[in-house]
Amino acid sequence: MSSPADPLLSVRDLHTSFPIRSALLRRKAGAVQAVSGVSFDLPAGRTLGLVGESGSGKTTLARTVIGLAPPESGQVRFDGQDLLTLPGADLRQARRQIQMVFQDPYASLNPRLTVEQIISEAWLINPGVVPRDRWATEVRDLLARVGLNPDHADRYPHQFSGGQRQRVGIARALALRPRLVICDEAVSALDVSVQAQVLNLLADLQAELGLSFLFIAHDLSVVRHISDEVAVMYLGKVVEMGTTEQIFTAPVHPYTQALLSAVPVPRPWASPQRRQIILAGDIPSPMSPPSGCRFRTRCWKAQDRCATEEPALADRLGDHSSACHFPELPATPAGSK
Amino acid sequence: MTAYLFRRTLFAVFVLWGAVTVVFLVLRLVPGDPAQLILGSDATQDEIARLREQMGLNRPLVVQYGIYLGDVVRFDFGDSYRYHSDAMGLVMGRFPLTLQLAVVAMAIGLVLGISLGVVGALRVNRLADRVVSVFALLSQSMPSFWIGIMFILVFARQLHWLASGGHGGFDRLVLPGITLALPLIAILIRLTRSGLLDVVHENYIQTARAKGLSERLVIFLHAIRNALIPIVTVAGLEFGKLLGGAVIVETVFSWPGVGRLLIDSISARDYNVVQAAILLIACGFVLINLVVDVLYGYLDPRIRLGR
Amino acid sequence: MDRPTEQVLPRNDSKAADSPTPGDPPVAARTRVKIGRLRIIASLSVIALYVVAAVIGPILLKYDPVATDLGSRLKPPGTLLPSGHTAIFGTDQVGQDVLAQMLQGARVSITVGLATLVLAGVIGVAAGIAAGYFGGWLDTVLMRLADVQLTFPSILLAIFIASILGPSVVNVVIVLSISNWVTFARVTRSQVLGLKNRDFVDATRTLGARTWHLMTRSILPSMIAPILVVATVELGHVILAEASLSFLGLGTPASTPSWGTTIANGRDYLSNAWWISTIPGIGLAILVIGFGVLGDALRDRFDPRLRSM
Amino acid sequence: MDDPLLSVQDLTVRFRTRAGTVTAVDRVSFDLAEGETLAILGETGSGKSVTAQALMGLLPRPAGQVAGGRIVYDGTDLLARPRSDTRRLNGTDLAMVFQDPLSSLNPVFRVGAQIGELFRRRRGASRSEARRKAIELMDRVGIPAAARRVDDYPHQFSGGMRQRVMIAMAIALQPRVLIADEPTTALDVTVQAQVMALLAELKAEHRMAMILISHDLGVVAGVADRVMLMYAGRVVETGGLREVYETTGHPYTRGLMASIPALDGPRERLVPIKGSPPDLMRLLASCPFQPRCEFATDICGTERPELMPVPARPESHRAACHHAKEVATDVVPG
Repeated sequence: MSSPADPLLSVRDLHTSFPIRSALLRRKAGAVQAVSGVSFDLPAGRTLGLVGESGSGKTTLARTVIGLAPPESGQVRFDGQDLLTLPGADLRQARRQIQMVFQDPYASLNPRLTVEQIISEAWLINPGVVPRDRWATEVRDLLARVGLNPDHADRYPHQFSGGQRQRVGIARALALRPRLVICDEAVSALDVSVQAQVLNLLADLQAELGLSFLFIAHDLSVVRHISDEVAVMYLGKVVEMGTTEQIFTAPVHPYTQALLSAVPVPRPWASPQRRQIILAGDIPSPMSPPSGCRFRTRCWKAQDRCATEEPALADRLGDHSSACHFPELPATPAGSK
Repeated sequence: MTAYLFRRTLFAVFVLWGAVTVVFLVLRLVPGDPAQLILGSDATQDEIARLREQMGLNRPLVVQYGIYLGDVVRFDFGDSYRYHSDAMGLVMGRFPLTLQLAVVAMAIGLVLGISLGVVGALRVNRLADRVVSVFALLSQSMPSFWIGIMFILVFARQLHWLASGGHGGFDRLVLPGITLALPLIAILIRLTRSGLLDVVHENYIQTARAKGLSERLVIFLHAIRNALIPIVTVAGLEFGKLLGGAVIVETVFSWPGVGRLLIDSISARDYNVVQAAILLIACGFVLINLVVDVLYGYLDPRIRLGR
Repeated sequence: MDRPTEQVLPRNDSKAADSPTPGDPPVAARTRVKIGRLRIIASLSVIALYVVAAVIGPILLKYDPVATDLGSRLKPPGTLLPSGHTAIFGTDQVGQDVLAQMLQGARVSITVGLATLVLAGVIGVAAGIAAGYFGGWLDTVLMRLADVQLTFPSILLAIFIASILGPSVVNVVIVLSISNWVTFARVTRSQVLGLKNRDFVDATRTLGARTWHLMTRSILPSMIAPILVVATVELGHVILAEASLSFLGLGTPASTPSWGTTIANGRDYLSNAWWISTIPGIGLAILVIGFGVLGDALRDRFDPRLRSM
Repeated sequence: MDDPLLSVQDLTVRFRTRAGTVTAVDRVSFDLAEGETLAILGETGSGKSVTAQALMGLLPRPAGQVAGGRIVYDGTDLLARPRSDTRRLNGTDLAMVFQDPLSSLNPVFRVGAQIGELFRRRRGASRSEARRKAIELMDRVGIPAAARRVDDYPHQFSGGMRQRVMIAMAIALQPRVLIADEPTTALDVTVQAQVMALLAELKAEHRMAMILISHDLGVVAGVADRVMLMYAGRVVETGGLREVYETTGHPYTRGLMASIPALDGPRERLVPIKGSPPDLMRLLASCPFQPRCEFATDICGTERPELMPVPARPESHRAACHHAKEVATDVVPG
């Protein structure tokens, strides 16, 4: 058993890459180093938000943790056990405690199964968790818990709206009574009004069941809302990590600052000191990331050193860690008080 | 593009090698003795033994295969037992006639297939579309040998408009050409129609309309070019099938091409000619496909420039 | 609403963004569904008729492939034969009833078609699943094999192998299976590839599902419809191919004449007995059309994306 | 006051689907003055994109059809004229930028040709002249090394660059109205900021009127003069940007505002709108928002509310709510 101080999930120097094949010719066109050397800890009952734009590797990271993508090297420790070296039966036992909510509520539910079949599939695959004669009752309980009508258990996914389907996805993720739930852009496909409902549901579930969340999103205000701690990713690496408060009020990495400043806010006049940093250029291809600091091609602070020496993720200003040679607090806080 | 071409050429060579190997294996591995097969059931043991020796059938299979490959590379398929001349030479002599037939059928197929397909797509679910669809269904469902016979029955025997067979002028090409083209027309109609219907829903068609281009330009400039890409591939594959299908049509119309020679050689057990004919057609097929690949790359920059 | 995601491959959902309609070409959709159902019923009826005729026809109307009745040669359709029964479709060059031949032929054609379909289907689907699900060298080997196979026009390969094996019903099935498994393999493979990384399959995977569970519960059920569509269309093709082989004298032996044989026999009597070739041809075409219509209707219903197949 | 450049009156668009007829846009009216930017906001199925398609004559036909209303551009009713006639206004007078720049560009033509096509086909320019102008435009919209990239194909560009190409095409013939339908939804945040800045810049430079369609209340806040919120095919609130955002007159707008997590300030529990958007197939003669509304009373279930003035700025700010006054004076949560 782990002591309360130990993190539930601990990732160390994780590398995951996958070959890119051109769709039409089936030839290998290169490899994407999607996750290159990521480390973080997630304590039990807490939420780690993972933000980043396309190509940042956040989804690949999630898929590696849950076992959908094979890592190249590194450690994924869950409850003290290294998932990458654990033997078969123990691994299944451990994996059962990690579940995932997917982005697309339309694609992530098998259209041929009823909601009851979708949820109870977890118990079919893992015999012994819930005896078969209790399935119907348990399904009803789960549906009620995620805010759906238990009488709709015999309906098919297409009979539900997007938000309701996402609730079904959450119910499925809860069926095995997991301790860690990975939410991969779980609210991104939803309309704002429905997104807020699901965010509240997730918060309630965490409070009731003591779940840990690895919450992946590109929407910074959503991440700020739900996370205790935040890691910012850029091209396969974590560039800044700290508590939500630290990241949103005192970001020190230029990328985090730019990212925060680029988020459109509904009432810009309410924070007149907010200054937008418009980055030049595009995100480089993850197939051939820049040398040294990966952000240097778009950074206004870049110097020669940045091209040759890769900045490690470290605490340079005595507050929280960042991967920049020249970290400094923004002149005006990006997200201000 | 060069790298792409190189890869495709390499693949073509690989495929040809595969075809040669298949022919070799089928000839050597089927139950029964090839020598016996060639000489027929009334051959004496001595004759068979002599032929086995001559064909190298007593040696290990791998050695036989090596010798066979060497012969193929030199275009040496042995002599025809019937004509006592070079088998490949014999086949090559007939090849232009088959090619002529296939090219005519291809031309008819492309013109009719694509234009009828476009008509179907532009008039989707209206009368013209339904007529075209029924025509396509009939063309692909009726056996071509039977259609050929019906053509002869009607146009040659009853109406006396055209000759029933043999080769010669244009009038003798019409019936076999159309017969051979019918299945191709059917496939191209379906492909063009569905391809165009798909493309018309693409976002870039909306963009073209938002630019204020006339509907005619939108369809004939922006839509057809994209819809053509899969058509080119299929047309290439179909050309190969035409070469194969020609076997039947040539038989029906007594057209003295490779197909006719092939069937005659099969009944005469002239296997050297049979394999020469088969490999020549396969070779033509592979070459056509190579051309199609190049054309495909030209039409679709996403392939040409590699993604 | 579509938002940026971390997909490596572009996703084409944007069309569905804000428009309340599916991008389908319109027209009164309900009548189309009705027409679809009508097509299925009509084509199935035609096919059923053939099957019934093939099963009980030869019992009612005896056909002896070696018998000859020179007095009844080349009689036109509707002739009353000396034996007492009417030859509705006429008689052939040896005085045999063409209808009896066709009923016998239907038996042969449908048997050969189904047997080939089962053999080619089992081999092709198995190969397709193996190639698609496991990928790697197995995929490469199987698909290269399929590519090589496709470099032979399939009828040519069939002719070649049939000419070596000699005419027999079993050989025809083998030959046609060899030239048809590729279609099944390719369709199955592309289905598996499309399905195996779908979100709902991944979701099942994260529940701890093993390959067998994923295959039987998540992937196979979604593949049945497209494979059924392909099988229907292929059955028509196989029946045509068998007839073509028999026409060339490379198919079924003379003792079990199929439609192709009868049509070939009639070629020499076109001037004075048109019916020998014509009528079996029409019979064959109607059956193949039946499969074509059924295949189209099933495809429209289950999987419109297969349209260009 | 002058006549507006574009005036939409009671526009109604219906779609025929398998399940029945859907009124995707229901009696929508708005005016757009020269140089003005109007943001049309709404969630999935609100009818905002369909409105844009109707303006451009791009409704997917025959499924989607304008069932009523007028679209008056520069004094003429576009709906009263033949389609081929109004099509000619596209590009020169009305232009559009789409959501997904990759699928909106033709994959088999070079981007230079796709931009230059406007000059060649619409202005009769020569090939070389069109190419020169295409390079100029690409340069203008901030594509680096335009002269070198003019012969590239769309798939060789990044998402942000593709959207710049789309913008270049849209402004090529200096249209008077630019319709941008979720122009940054498919883009990353940092790239979104670039593209929005570009749009604002071009709008000022060319004195274009702009209709900006979005689901994101924040994205439009930086550029819009006026906003119009749509729900279930109807306009629920319209007015100046700050009026609508600060003295909100419709419970739906209010609910949206409360649903967005804030980027600063204390982190509080969100106050979402309950329920889900209505089924457009089963809209009754009531307020479509009534089942989800906390202000709803009996009248909301029986009578469809028309747009009515919101007290603070009655001349410009209107909301389609029987309780608009109450909503506007109630303290906004959060």
